[in-house]
Amino acid sequence: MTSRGHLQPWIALIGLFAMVALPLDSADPTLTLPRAGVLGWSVLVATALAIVAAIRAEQSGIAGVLLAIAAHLGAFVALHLLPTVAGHPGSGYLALVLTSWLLAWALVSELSAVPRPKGFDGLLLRLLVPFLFGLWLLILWEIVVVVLKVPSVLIPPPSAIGARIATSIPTLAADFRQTFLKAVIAGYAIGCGTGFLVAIIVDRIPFLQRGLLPIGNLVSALPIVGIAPIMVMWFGFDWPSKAAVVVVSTFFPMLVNTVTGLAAAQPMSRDLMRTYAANYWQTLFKLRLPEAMPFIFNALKINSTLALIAAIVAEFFGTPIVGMGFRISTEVGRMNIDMVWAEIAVAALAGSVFYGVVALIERAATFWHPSFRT
Amino acid sequence: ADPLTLQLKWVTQAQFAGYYVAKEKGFYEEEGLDVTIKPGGPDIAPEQVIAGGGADVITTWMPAALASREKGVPLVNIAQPFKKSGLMLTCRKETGIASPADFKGKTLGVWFYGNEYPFLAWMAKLGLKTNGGPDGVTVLKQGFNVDPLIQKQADCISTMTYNEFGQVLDAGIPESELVVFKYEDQGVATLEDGLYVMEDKLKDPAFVEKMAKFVKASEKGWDYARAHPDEAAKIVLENDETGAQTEAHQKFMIGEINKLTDGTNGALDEADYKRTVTTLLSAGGDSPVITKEPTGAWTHAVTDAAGLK
Amino acid sequence: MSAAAPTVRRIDRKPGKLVPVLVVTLAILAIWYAGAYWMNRSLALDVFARQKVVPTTEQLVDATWSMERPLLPAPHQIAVEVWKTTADQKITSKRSLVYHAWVTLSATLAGFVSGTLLGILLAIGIVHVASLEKSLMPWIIASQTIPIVAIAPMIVVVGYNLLNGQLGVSTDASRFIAKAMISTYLSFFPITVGLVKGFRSPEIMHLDLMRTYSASRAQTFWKLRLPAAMPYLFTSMQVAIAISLVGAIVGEMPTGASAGIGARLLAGSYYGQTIQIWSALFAASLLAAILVWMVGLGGTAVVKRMGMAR
Amino acid sequence: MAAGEENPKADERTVIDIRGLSLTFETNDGPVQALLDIDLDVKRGEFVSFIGPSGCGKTTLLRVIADLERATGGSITVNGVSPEEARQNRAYGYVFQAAALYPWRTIARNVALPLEIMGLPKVEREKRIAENLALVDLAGFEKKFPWQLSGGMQQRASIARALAVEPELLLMDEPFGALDEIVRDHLNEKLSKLWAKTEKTVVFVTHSIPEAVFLSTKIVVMSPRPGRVTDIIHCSFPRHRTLDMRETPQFLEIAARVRAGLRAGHSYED
Amino acid sequence: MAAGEENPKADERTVIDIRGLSLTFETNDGPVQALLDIDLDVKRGEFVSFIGPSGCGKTTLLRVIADLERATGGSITVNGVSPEEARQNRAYGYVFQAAALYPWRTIARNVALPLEIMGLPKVEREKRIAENLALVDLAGFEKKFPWQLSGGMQQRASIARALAVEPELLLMDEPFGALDEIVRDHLNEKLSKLWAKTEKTVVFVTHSIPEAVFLSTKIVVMSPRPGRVTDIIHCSFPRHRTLDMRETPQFLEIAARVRAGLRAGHSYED
Ligand SMILES: Nc1ncnc2c1ncn2[C@@H]1O[C@H](COP(=O)(O)OP(=O)(O)OP(=O)(O)O)[C@@H](O)[C@H]1O
Ligand SMILES: Nc1ncnc2c1ncn2[C@@H]1O[C@H](COP(=O)(O)OP(=O)(O)OP(=O)(O)O)[C@@H](O)[C@H]1O
Ligand SMILES: Cc1ncc(C[n+]2csc(CCO)c2C)c(N)n1
Ligand SMILES: [Mg+2]
Ligand SMILES: [Mg+2]
Repeated sequence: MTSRGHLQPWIALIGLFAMVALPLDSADPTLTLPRAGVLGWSVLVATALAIVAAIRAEQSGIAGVLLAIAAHLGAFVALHLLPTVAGHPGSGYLALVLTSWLLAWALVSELSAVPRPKGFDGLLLRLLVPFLFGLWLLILWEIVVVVLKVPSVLIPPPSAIGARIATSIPTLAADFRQTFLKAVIAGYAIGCGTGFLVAIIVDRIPFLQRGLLPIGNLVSALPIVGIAPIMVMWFGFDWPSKAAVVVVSTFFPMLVNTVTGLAAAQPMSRDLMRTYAANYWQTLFKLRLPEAMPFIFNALKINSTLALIAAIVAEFFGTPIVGMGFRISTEVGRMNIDMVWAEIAVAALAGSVFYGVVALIERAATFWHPSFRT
Repeated sequence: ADPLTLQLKWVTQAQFAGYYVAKEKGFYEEEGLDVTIKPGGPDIAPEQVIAGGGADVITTWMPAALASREKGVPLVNIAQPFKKSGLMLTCRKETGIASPADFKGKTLGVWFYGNEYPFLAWMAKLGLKTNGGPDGVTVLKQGFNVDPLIQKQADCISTMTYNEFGQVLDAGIPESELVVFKYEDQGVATLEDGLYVMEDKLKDPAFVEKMAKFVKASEKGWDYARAHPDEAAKIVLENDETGAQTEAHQKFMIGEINKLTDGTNGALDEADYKRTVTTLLSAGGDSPVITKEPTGAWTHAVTDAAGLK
Repeated sequence: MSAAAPTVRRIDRKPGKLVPVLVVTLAILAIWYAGAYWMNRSLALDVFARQKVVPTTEQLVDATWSMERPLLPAPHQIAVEVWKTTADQKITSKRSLVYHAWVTLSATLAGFVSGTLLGILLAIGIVHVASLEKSLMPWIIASQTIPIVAIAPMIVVVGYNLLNGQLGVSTDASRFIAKAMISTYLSFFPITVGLVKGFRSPEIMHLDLMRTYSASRAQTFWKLRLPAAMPYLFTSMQVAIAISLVGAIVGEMPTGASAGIGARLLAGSYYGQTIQIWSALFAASLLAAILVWMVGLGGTAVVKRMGMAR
Repeated sequence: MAAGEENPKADERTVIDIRGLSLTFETNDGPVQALLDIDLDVKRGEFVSFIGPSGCGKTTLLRVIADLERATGGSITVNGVSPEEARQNRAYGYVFQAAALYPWRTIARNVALPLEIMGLPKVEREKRIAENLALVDLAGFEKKFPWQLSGGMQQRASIARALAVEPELLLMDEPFGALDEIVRDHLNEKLSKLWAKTEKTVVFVTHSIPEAVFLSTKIVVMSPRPGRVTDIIHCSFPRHRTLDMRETPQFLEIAARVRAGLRAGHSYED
Repeated sequence: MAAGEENPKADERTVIDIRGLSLTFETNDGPVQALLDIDLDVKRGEFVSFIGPSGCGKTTLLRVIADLERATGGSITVNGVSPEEARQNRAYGYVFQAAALYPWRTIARNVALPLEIMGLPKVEREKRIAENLALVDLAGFEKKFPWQLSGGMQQRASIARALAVEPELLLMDEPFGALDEIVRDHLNEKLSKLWAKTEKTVVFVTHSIPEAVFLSTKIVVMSPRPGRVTDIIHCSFPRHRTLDMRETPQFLEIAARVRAGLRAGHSYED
């Protein structure tokens, strides 16, 4: 931990005073944290310790541990009190939430500044930061939705979504299989594959480069919404029509990126190949494709999320009665918004893992690129 | 004038002619109302819009309204301009379907998005499973149009008398090659296009008053549409922002719509309501539309105040 | 043999694009007509069967190329429809494709501009703030896996209704903003991903040079990272503007089918007007191609000005 | 921490003070010990050359001084503070072994780069650009892009860029590697004059023995695997030097000593 | 057209034949006359060095021979055919002024690159990689990536890459620029031996006068703006040369002549 002048602990100190003095419940001004029993007191003590540790900015993991304890104890108490204060939170409650959040934020900054150890610990640390970020997103979401009494048909609290996920595993699994394992994977492979091949063909045959690329651009931005019904018309209701939509929407990013990437080789590297009288394919495989890799992975990454969206959107236009898009569209109509969010959560998780896998492969395949060497 | 927003269930078409006519003909204005009509679409759940405060009153189908009510959006039916249901299942004759008994093993297109409840009730009544097994039916979520029937991807599809059925005919398939099953005839009809508002607002007499004016003027619009169908179709056409509607189709539609709005002055018939509830409760399945008999889901207060009895 | 004669080196005049484009277009048209025949054949045969005629080949071909609801319309049918909805209409008319294209275009551009700005800001943040990269990036990625159409109604309810219902913004403006928001949401992502890569692409030695000057982060950014990221930026922008258009079109659905190419597409689809769908699709693609091409042109100009093109 | 505490010898003229410095690179292929136990101090106004076989760690040592690489052991101060602080104080100018010009900037604007960063006014910038490009004989090439220049011209441009900063401490990594003898002699003389006139401190990496002897007040001979300092040779020529000095016996003697040290660092059996 | 028609002097031992060759670069800043009216022929087994001030066109001329640049006037043949055909016949190996190693390949695989392209079997490839890396003293660095090597080591890797091809004609653009004297002498000797043994033809760009004299059978002195050949000096030393030869009067005499020619190309008034 460096001695950068953090502002957060000082603000948290103000928060601490507010937590001590102000009421938790505007309907019951007598309820303050110090009067909320052992839990209330432990939050105050933990917060105070964490603030002291953070301000003194000591060289240690102790500050981090204290921050973690205080922030999450605070969150726990806030959630614990949530049913009591729903609809009429007091200023002390807000202070509790905001202070805990601030401490969590300080914790995330601390963790990000830690030099990453090697191996498994490093991986854990890498995952811990986004995990904390996401956890706090959910905590704040839960509190805001419940405290403001937002109707659950608009935005359900994460707890309701979690409960829904727990009770709907078989449905979610079936939908995942239909949409992700069939449509997305097939469409992604074919779309990226053809985009790549066409880029090579276009590169190989300058006539096509001049003739096809402008027209290719025409086809490029066909909106998913427009092609989905046509694909259903052509390929039927089941997943092939969804895969076709995925193909169309992943094709263009791959084409553009590959064409750009193939042009990225340094003049001197090209000259070297010329001196070997390397033929087109040798230059392609040994120089231009490696040099194009960062661009190609760029497309693969963008496409990994695009494919999922495309498949889900395509399912709005006629499907068998299974699939993530099907479920989302019908459950909106049934006002089961928690189920909609459950599907969204699955989609987000699947998409992030997909992206993460592509990113890992990228790191392994383009380790030499300056962006990974630093 | 007093502003008021109406959220429709579907795109601008003759299905909503009464409201557009009332607006164009100045019926709302006469009542001191400044009505904004928001067209809907497949992705708009009017129930969600009204819950978010985006509309004062919505049109929707009763099954969807009752489902929302259970989910915590307390919608109340204040008027029911549509007496009859226009929903039906249309099959190609060559598939060999002559009666509901022949559905077994066939592929049926159904609209979801809250419109599938009457269908599920019907299948439950017929004792057919809807999960694709050999002694049930295969259900497809049908898109916006009638292509699955024309392209033979489905044996039967859902159609509205006033809209999709006309499109099937337009596509060149004559009535003689079709078999139709009206939900109305199968005893599983549910109430369609009613007007719904949020329950808490009805506590305010001024709001009831305003709604009464709105319903009264709308009924006047529907009456006018029945009397002057061609003019009503033209009015709808003028209000269509997409510019995609054709006059011929809207004329056909208003003709059929008029058959459905005939026979009511806009006040909900309690018997129809009961039948709808019974049908929905019988639908069953693993995700029932409603699990218990709703209470307070409708009121006559508004129609009474509007003098529609 | 010798390389004699010309006195000036390499006047690389790029060969024109016209001829290849024409040839490729003709080839595509030919394939298209054949495809239209092949795909619509069974539908057309049904029609003849209904009329109890046995068609000649010529009649059959003719029928497949002039169906009202074909599986695949023939190119001339689309052309006629496009002509009818552009040249034959006042451009302010609701029946004019130009009018609808304009409605969509304005939202696309707004979304693209704000998406690009957002994307750039995020990329800058991610490259410069370690805690942002580590905590934000995974969630940016997750955000893109949320199916837009699923959140679109929420944007409508929370956004559009808030603007229109509670804040009293006019209906048209609310619709416009809601669409632009979806465009922004979709288009910032390729920009962020591409730019993060671009900002990190300078040679290590070039970064070291900046270190020796003890250049501030801002200086390193403006004088090194940004110029080095230019090729990445423009490639990403080409993808982003195409996606922006998709976003605007998607956004035209849940705001209540109104004006715009998306609404045209949907309306065409509700009423089974295949040809209308195709002409709207054609308009969308044309629009997209022009936009992508213009961004590309801008990119080339900038890169040339910077002296990076050789 | 102040330099003085750790190294009592350091006086106010000490610019660079290195004690027991080591550096190990981690590679896919196991660790590489690039520098081992280096001791060195450089006083204000000195001209110090590093010479040694290819791969012995000259560049790495220079980079440690410039805070481009962090040592894994030992201590180092620059101007009495850590290399990081020194860098932040813009204490030095650096010439890389490769030219490292930005391809999107013309030659003049490449030279302008550090001046822009230091916030010099435009007039002053242009004066310095013209001056320094003339110094390296690149007047007339202001508007060319780096790839339109020959290898040697690029290297000269990068020298001009470092000189334009007019730093107190100049770190130069084989600045004249790609230049022919004549230009090299010419620039050697110019650099020597500049140094004599301005009392700058220069740390210089070179492969050329005569160049090292001609320019330096102190020659550091290094040997590889691991990189160590094997000899430090003082040259007590007058501050103002001329090329003909290279024929003197004293010069040849020092050159011979350097050559011997250098040869010892190679494993050739000849 | 056959080379013989145009140039009656060319016999079957002529490898490179250049007549009245010129080259003008178009730049944003007006045309640059890089080469003007060059005449040169190189016979089989010759060792030809280009020497001249920075920017005089040495690299450009070498690139024209390698068909990396196209002349805008005059004629040139390589092995009796156009440079393009010669290149396609894989007539030569080329060492660039900068190392030009591919960052995604290890050192060994960088050397393997041309061998893969020529379709050599794996065993043969590995033999040549080991041999040539040893030749340039890089044994043990096979698995390192280019950015993990010092500047001089990178340059040696790129020399190994060119030698591994075992071409009849070697085009080398300042291959030893980043190397210290000892390594340089060492490699000079090795190259000279290799050349003496294999009867290869070498065209060599250098900045070092002793190097040029030691290695060459013919030294081409060039001068800049526009790039011209000002002198061609023949060195009639025996084919097998040793480093001590550099002390002979004959050697010093030739070196002096080259230095004079070189100085004439510079505009320094000293
Ligand atoms: N980034 C790096 N990763 C791993 N090893 C490195 C790295 N940089 C340098 N080395 C190794 O450190 C050693 C010293 O390298 P350095 O560049 O300092 O040599 P040098 O003396 O400058 O040589 P030259 O005269 O050839 O430029 C070499 O063995 C080299 O392989
Ligand atoms: N691509 C190019 N565009 C424009 N001008 C160029 C280009 N390449 C080289 N030149 C110019 O041609 C001239 C000769 O360059 P060349 O690289 O052949 O010099 P050189 O003799 O190899 O010099 P050095 O010893 O410094 O490497 C220079 O004036 C240079 O500016
Ligand atoms: C996705 C989708 N859902 C439902 C219908 C059926 N439909 C026809 S008219 C109408 C409005 C009812 O008031 C409805 C819902 C459709 N065509 N597409
Ligand atoms: Mg070095
Ligand atoms: Mg050169």
